[in-house]
Amino acid sequence: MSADQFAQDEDSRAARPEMLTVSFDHWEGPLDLLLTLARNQKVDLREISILALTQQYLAFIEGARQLKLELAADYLVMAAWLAYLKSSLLLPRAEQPDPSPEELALRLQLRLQRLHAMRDASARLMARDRIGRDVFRRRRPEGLALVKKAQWQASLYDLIQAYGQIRARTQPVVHTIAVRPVMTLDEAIQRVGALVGAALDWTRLEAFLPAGLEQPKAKSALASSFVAALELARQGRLDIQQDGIFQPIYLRAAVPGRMAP
Amino acid sequence: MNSEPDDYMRAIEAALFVAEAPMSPAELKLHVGDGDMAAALASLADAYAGRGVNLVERGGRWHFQTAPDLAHILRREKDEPRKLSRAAMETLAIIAYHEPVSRAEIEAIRGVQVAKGTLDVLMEAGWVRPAGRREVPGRPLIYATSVDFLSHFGLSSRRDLPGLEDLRAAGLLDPVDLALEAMGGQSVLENDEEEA
Amino acid sequence: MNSEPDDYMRAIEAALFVAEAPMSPAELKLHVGDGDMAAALASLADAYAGRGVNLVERGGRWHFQTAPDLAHILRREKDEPRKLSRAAMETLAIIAYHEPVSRAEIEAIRGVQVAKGTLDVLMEAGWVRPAGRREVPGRPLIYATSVDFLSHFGLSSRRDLPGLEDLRAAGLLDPVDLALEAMGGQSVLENDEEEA
Repeated sequence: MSADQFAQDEDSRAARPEMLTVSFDHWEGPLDLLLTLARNQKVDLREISILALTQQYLAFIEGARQLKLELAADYLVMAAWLAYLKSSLLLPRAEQPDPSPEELALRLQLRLQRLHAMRDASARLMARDRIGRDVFRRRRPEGLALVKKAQWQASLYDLIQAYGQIRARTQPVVHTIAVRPVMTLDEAIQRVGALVGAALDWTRLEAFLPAGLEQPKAKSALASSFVAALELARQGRLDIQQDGIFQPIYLRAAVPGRMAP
Repeated sequence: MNSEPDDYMRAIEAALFVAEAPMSPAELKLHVGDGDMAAALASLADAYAGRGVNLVERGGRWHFQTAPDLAHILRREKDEPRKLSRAAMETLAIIAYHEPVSRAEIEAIRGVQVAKGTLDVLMEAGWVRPAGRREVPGRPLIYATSVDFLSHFGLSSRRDLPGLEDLRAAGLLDPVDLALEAMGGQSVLENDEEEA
Repeated sequence: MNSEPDDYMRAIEAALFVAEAPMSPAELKLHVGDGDMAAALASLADAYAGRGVNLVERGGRWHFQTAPDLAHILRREKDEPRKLSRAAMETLAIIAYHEPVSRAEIEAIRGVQVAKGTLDVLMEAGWVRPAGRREVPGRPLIYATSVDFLSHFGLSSRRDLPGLEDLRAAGLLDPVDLALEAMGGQSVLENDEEEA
């Protein structure tokens, strides 16, 4: 089947190249996009120029990038691969790696032919006289009695679907909250509250942390201790000082009558 | 039915064939448009006379029906093809995937009690058979699937049943996190009243 | 429909008329007894050819249906069969033309993963069924079409798939690797050189 014939029963986007720049939602992956581009060459897919196709694809991807369209990774992977293929095809023969770029190009061509053939077959299949759309059976047949006893009906699909549902249903839905190594706020308030009494001069916040903690507990202890310090400051039990953003934070016990700097 | 029917007659024939109830000429006209309805119906009725299916008029409405003398062939029984209940389907699935299993094991997997009639239905259908007893206290009866089961479901062996991976891939296992699978089935003992 | 049907034919005609699903000759025999079933069915199909209702065979089973050219008269809004996504249509075509085929093989042709739910939709429609496993590492499940698929798309058998022979002759149903081998690895890309 020639590309021309196919264009007739395919939607119009294949015939209008400018549509290609609109949206990537049209394509089911890079192979699909390549096939659309290939059809625009308006030749039999067996005669398609893979080199020309590669250039078109790369130009297209480049255009999409300039429009700042989000490109799914597989489109970019294909672009990288095609760029490689293109440069290999242009290399002098002696320097060609194995498998040869010609074979890689031929493979791509064969894949496109196969996808095209199935797309075409699918369209022809869907266009057949389908029951319920083009031809009709009796809507209310009286029915025949086949056997005297109940005939139990179930399909393999029913069976595996039932099993899937049991498995899905009977998994106990247990939400386990992982016990993470944290220092609670209460702990921190107690600890900082107790220690700050001993620190009459400005002391760095980090000095109030228990020694030898590992991550991630150390981070939790730091965070909790900072919040504890804010709380204790609010209660008037200590003062906080910081010289600037990201500078060390200092604490000291609040002395009644002494104002924080 | 000696003359080739024209398209108008063919349209009437098809419309009456798919109709859910007998149709009056006025109703038919809505489908097939204008034409000599009376003549077409008479000609159709004539064509079908003497066949296994006849076109008849009752109280101004037309319909196809089987010839009266063939009633003995088509006699309808009270019994009809029946769909397995959800409970039976699940029980069958568990037996197929886990055989041989005892009733208690089926209940443990399903998370619901298995009503008495469920296994009976499956055995009556010929898909499940008793497969001896388990040599544990109480010696419970265990169940397995039959050869009829395989042939009904078009399987050459139980190994052809899709595995969990396949079920998942087909989207049949969706709502649950299977990482928890190893934790085992916890029972939600509701009763299967619908199947009793 | 020129000859008067005999009682055996009339019985088959009536049975098929009331049947709820397409019937195989073996099923018919349960109702109408012994006789030259093949000849009777052929003769009946012949009698109904050209009428508004036709007798057709699909995958070894027979049923009456309306003639395709009358679709516009009979179609109702609610009859519209489910709309398949493009992915589902292509997957169905690939299964039909390549069956039995594994998910990985479908993906190799389409160049994208088979989305969850695609095969599910086709199986739920009753057109696709699991057809065992391929005896290769991993034992992947393989899929094939069903008799209902043939009925729905008006195919007597898979041989009637549109263009099947041409595709096969052109090697388009062979995997790429096989096709490459058949070509002896020889390049057909000379035309690229001029354009480069």
